Amino acid sequence: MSVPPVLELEGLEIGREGDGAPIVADLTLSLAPGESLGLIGASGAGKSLSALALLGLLPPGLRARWRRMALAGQRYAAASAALRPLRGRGIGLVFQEPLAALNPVLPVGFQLAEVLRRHLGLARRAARAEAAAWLERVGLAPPAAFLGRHPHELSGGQRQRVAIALALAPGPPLLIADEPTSALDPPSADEILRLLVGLARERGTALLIVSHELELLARHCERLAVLAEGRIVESAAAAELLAAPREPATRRLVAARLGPPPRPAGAATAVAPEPLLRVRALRVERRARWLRRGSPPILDGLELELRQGEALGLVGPSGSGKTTLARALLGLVPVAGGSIRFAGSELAGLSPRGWRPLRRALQIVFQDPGASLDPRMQVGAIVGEGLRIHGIGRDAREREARVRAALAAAGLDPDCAACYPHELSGGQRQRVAIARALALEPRLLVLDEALSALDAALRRDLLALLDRLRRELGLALLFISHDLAATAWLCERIAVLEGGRIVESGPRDRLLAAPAHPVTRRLLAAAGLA
Amino acid sequence: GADTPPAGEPRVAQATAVAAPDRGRLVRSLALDPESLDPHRAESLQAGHVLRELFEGLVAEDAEGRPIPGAALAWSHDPEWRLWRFELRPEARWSDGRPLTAADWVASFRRALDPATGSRSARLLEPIRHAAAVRRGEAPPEALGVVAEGPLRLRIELEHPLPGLPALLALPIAFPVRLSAASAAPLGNGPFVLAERVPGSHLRLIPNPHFHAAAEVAIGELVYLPIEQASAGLARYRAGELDWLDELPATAAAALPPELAPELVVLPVLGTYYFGLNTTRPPLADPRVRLALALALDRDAIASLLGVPGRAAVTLVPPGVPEHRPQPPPWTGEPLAARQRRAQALLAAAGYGPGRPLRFELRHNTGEDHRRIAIAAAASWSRALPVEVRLHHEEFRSFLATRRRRETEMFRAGWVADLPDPLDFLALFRSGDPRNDCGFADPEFDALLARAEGEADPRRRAEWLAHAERRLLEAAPVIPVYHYVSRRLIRPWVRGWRPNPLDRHPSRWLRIEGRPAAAR
Amino acid sequence: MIGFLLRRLAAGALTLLALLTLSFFLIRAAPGGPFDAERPLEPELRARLEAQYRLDQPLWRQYLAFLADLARGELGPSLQYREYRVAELIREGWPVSLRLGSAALLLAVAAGLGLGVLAAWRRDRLLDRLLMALATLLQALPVFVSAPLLVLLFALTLGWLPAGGYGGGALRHLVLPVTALALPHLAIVARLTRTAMVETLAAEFVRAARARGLSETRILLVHALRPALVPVVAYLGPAAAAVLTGSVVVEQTFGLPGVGRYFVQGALNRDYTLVMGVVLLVGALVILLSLLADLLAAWLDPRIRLR
Amino acid sequence: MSRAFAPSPWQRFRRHRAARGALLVLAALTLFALLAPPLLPLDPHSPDWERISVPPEPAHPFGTDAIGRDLLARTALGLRTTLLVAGSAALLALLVGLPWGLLAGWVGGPVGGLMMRIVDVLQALPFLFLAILLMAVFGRRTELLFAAIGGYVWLDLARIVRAETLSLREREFVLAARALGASTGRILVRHLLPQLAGGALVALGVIVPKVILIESFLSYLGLGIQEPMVSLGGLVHEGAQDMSFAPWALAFPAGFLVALLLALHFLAEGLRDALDPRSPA
Ligand SMILES: Nc1ncnc2c1ncn2[C@@H]1O[C@H](COP(=O)(O)OP(=O)(O)OP(=O)(O)O)[C@@H](O)[C@H]1O
Ligand SMILES: Nc1ncnc2c1ncn2[C@@H]1O[C@H](COP(=O)(O)OP(=O)(O)OP(=O)(O)O)[C@@H](O)[C@H]1O
Ligand SMILES: [Mg+2]
Ligand SMILES: [Mg+2]
Repeated sequence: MSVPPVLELEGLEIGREGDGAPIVADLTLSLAPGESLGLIGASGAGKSLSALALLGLLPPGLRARWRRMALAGQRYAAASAALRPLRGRGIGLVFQEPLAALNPVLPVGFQLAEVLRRHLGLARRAARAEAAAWLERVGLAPPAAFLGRHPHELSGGQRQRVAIALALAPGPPLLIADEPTSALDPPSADEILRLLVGLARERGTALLIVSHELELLARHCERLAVLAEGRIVESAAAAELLAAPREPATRRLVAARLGPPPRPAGAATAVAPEPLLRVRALRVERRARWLRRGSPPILDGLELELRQGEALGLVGPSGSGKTTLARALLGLVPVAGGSIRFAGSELAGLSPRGWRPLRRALQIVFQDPGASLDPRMQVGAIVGEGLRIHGIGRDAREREARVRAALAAAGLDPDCAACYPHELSGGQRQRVAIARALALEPRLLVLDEALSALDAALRRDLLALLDRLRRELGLALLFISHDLAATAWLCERIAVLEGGRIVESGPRDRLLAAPAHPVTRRLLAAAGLA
Repeated sequence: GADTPPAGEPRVAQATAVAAPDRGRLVRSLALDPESLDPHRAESLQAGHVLRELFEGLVAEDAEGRPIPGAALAWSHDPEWRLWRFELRPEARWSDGRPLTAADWVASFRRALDPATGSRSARLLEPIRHAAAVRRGEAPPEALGVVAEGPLRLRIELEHPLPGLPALLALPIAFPVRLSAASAAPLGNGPFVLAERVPGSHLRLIPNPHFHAAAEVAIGELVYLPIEQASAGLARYRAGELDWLDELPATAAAALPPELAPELVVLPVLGTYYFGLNTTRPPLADPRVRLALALALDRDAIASLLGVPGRAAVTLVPPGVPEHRPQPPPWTGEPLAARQRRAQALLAAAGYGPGRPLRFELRHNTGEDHRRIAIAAAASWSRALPVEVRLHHEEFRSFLATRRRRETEMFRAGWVADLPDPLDFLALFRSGDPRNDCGFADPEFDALLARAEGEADPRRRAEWLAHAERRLLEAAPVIPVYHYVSRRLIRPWVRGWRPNPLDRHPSRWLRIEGRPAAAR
Repeated sequence: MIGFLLRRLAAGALTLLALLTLSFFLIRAAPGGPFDAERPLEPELRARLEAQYRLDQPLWRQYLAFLADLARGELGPSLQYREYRVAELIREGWPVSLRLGSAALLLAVAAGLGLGVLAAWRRDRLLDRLLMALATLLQALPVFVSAPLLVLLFALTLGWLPAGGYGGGALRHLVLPVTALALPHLAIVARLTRTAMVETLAAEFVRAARARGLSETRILLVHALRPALVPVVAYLGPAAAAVLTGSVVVEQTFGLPGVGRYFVQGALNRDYTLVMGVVLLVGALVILLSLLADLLAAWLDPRIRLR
Repeated sequence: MSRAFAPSPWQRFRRHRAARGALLVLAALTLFALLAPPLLPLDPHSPDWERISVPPEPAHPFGTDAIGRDLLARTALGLRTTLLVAGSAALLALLVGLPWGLLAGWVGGPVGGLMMRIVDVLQALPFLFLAILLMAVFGRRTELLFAAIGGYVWLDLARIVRAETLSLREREFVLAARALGASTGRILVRHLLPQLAGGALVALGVIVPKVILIESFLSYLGLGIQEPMVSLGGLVHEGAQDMSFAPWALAFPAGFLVALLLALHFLAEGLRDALDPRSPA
């Protein structure tokens, strides 16, 4: 190689201050200009921490060392101050959880323009125009509608796009994207990755993409590397690695790709005739801020039915209103019109008191698991809270046992009950949220992108678990996901949401075989299912 | 017979003042922002200071406080001291230049006594015939014994003989008042006129060109700064922003920086600080107990605590009242220890001893000096006697209410004379007087006061009053503590002031001489 | 939004009425009256005087009359300053207090925020400890100690500034009183800011802002400070009302003709009308400023919903 | 994933150096307040005519005041009162202001609005009249005075807490708690309170000095506590009058006051840090 590599990293080690085995032991990595490397690894392997370590931004309590790190030939010491000049300009980082990574009180246009002014020296006006252009580039159109919005006024996918734009905008030689498409629908994910790779080629940027979507990575990255036991255990051309994984860790991830659905549709337990959940003409409006009014409703005239023991897959492009629907079902956003009947009660307009007895039966896993966990509570308390609220379990001992069981079921070490959320990886936090919902043994579980941060193996296990619960206990599932393969695997019925209403719904097989609506077709095509 | 008023030396002093031509600015402090500049309504001492600059009565006071002709050129009275005639100055003018006539005077007196005016100090005018009735609205104002005998002559008839009428007529309540449409404060006739008044900030006065002795006024601009916080006053004096600082607290005077020590002026004041004892309510209803407390009080300690060692008080009427012979009680000379032994005996006779201590409350209004005095007094009693004193301080209005309703056993009080007259003090204890918060009621004492009031002979009058005071101190509804002094800082270049018993120093007599340029 | 404003203003008017009502009866319940003095008035004279000021009527009649006057924008004559009407006193005094107060507020907020940010940035280091100790010291010093100390130092010892007087509002005359007025609030703002900043500086989004390579100053002053301002603003709302209406101690120490002393004098002299006047002033300010604080908080943190 | 668990709040508190120091100072101050007058042969009440305003000397380590009373004994006595005032006012503020602000912020709407309008009214009420009235009606009942002060200072806390609650109540994890079925009480106590506690503690660090200042301002106006009781605020006021020639009469009480407030400040900081699992140990 004649050109020096963009990034040379040798022997990165990350450990907790003071004690214990290192989390990342000896990570060595090299990236050439224009190269895109997909980094995969089990959840909790240390991918995110490694990325943060390169910028000297490890959370307090953690320390990083390396034998050598050079960016574009320039060596850097593993000290926060030394790495400061790298940030933004040298290495762009897309954080794993965009909600936590965006400043909640500043409009996204402002945050983008700020980065542009800082790193490209643009004037105020120019920065704003450029910010708009970037929003458009990452698929937020028209930009004028988004520039002034705050992160909490965006959907999960929209936030993720903003986070990507923020990292891309300064044009760093190295871009690290930590699960940049976990909240994006397949066509958007494809588009974003194409954008990234395209920019990388054009500018000679090196790309390091962390993801659990092996197919997606394989399609866009030349090379894949596997992080396990704190180091890169295997690295090879993408197609080669997927076709012939050598290391057991790789094999575990690759083999975990989903097979065909477990059984033909309709062969499930007897589905109750009366729907457990019936949504009619549901309408949810945007919160009016200041003088702005009259923007279109988020959900309008939405209809939905779900029976006990049934799994309904809800898919749709980013920003179509899936999360809003989930929240409306749980009474967490005000419903402007329509009715939601659940197990014989009307939920729309129900008082908090009226809600309380229903809560146990109706649970949700939020799209941004990190933000949905109380930062001051230990994991055990978080998972056990529902048990205490609803008086499940005779005593503290039994509840603790249930908490441990739920954690284990969600694929977590039960000992992490003593951890605080900030000490966990993104995937681990997501599992905590799942465990919290499962511990209550609800009748209807709403999963909003609940498996997006999990590695393939975990995802498979949890899908199997959900399917088992559905069949054995009659759990009804509203499965909101961009992962069409998983949706198809789990759900007999799939509904497609677009622009606040269901544009198409029907049995899985029919939908997959003969999608009627163009949105459905686009989704399927991008997921390689059409 | 006719009585020529004393022609004061100040006139001579005045001549030199005119010669020295620094008609500069004089800045004086006021310990209180004057509540009113209407002589009939104002009550505070401080308002009085300003009013004396703005107005002049029929009689004025010279720098030593002696009556001299004011708006009246001369006066005469009948042998009974009951019928007085005042010859007005033909050149007397209001500050807008209009002549000031006998009719104006009549109107002013009537206004002062008009119940609608609601004047508190108008009580002082009650020696005038029918004044009391007019004041209560029981007689028409026209009944008042003040009559114009032509434009320049005024007749004043009195209810009873009063040789001291001229001093009375020098008080603000006897100032002429003419309301003007232009300003809320009435028009005056004094040496100065008000140029500017900003509540809480300052009063600016300039010489009145229509004043009859305008040529003698040596101050070009007179500024009064209301400064209610003593420490702030001292700071501003030290910073050179004041030429004259009134009412310096004892503690501040004690700690004066050495360069200011020569500028400190301490003068006796006709006033007494005392404890009032509630005679209507046990345990102090017992005269033995009251006397015991009066005996055992260590006044010298308190006086030296306040930095006025010579002013410990055993009498109510302060020394220095003309014609009055102080009436110290018989035990005055005894050493404190002996007095305290007698007090113990008295208390024992009243049934108090170590097993049954005398318990009472001493209330005072807020104030650092009051607090210190109360603590010291309580300590001096409880050390020597089987006494437990509960101290209680209150903000002024609440304190007054408590005192008036006689809800406490002992309270702090003080009186500064309006007139250099023992009666001014003694009348406070007349039964039925609204100011008699002790509830003291002694027909004999009342009779002595009535006698004195009817007495035309000044010497005899003084004797009746002395007698009354002796009787009062024996019954001890009052325990005098110390006689007031005034403490002030005066720049060396402020000249013309003289010590005087009522401690009044109007700027008319002041002049500025030899002020260094830097201090201008 | 407009609905919110209208609702809040209406609620504010009712609040003001409640405040005035409560104050009206409260101040009349205190012992002693405006016409009490060492020399008492004879009962008949006193009655006449009270009748002049309508104080002889039953309380509820007085109250109704007060409301009727108020509706006409009339606050009545001061009972203490006989030649002045309450409105005049306030009209003359408040501009002074406002001028001093706004300068003090500006100083307190600017310096307080600055020091608070600095301390949070250097959290647990020496500078932080020193700044917080200083803030505590400033908070512990009553104004009646700090103001004379300022005079002692800057007017008497150094002779740089006058010891008192308003001087028509000249800067020289304002420096010391403004400082004295600002110091305690400055200290409080600094402490509140520091705490809130420590909290936001630990947030993930600050780490993300750092990862984007923003300058430390920008992160401190924009990203971390803005959400941290919410509690500070909540405190400042009513505190500003207090600062803008002056302080007795400062006014007395420096001889300033503001309205601050009317609170104390009015109360001590039982100047009922004057007290109602200043209560009206402060009440209106407190209500308006707490509305402003709410609006500001919602602007600072858009997640806050105005309801 | 087995590893040493995160330290508990208590452990974190114990590791906080400044907080440990503060606790020590506070304990020392309390001991001094409680033990100095009974153990030392110094009388806080009776004046010594011979030794008025003397600077510190062996017989009077802190000097004497303007009436000749021992300042060490009086400082200890004043400290006792002030600890009581500060403690009770802080407690009252915490017990009333915190729940009030929390509830007003959480409920919002007309009820929350009404609660805040009540705060507005109380904040604008002529406090002096309240003090005058209480003093007049209850006289020497000092506790009532403290209660009045405490009843005034919780307002700030309520405002600060409410503002933070308004922001917190929209957070995702609060939604999550609601989705779990947590009652309002539980959300307030288990989720919002821990978030607010740190800020509230520090706000208390603002309130306690305010209490002491109000108390000493009342002394300045003569509405303060009655002899023979003293408070540090009152002593500071007394000392301030003679500060140019008897600086010790101001310096010692003020010094103790500052020490007390500093200790409280660092204690609050320590508790705040201990309550935040993300704070560096
Ligand atoms: N602040 C922290 N303190 C202590 N341990 C931490 C901290 N943050 C993360 N960890 C631990 O470090 C390990 C690696 O975390 P990291 O976030 O890098 O995982 P990841 O590979 O990104 O996983 P995921 O795919 O789930 O996001 C995890 O086991 C996690 O528990
Ligand atoms: N508070 C808000 N104010 C204004 N618009 C909002 C608000 N919350 C959500 N929206 C908008 O409503 C639409 C639906 O959002 P929602 O979060 O339901 O999308 P989603 O289907 O879950 O998308 P994703 O797949 O990206 O998570 C989006 O266009 C979003 O921008
Ligand atoms: Mg991760
Ligand atoms: Mg979503």
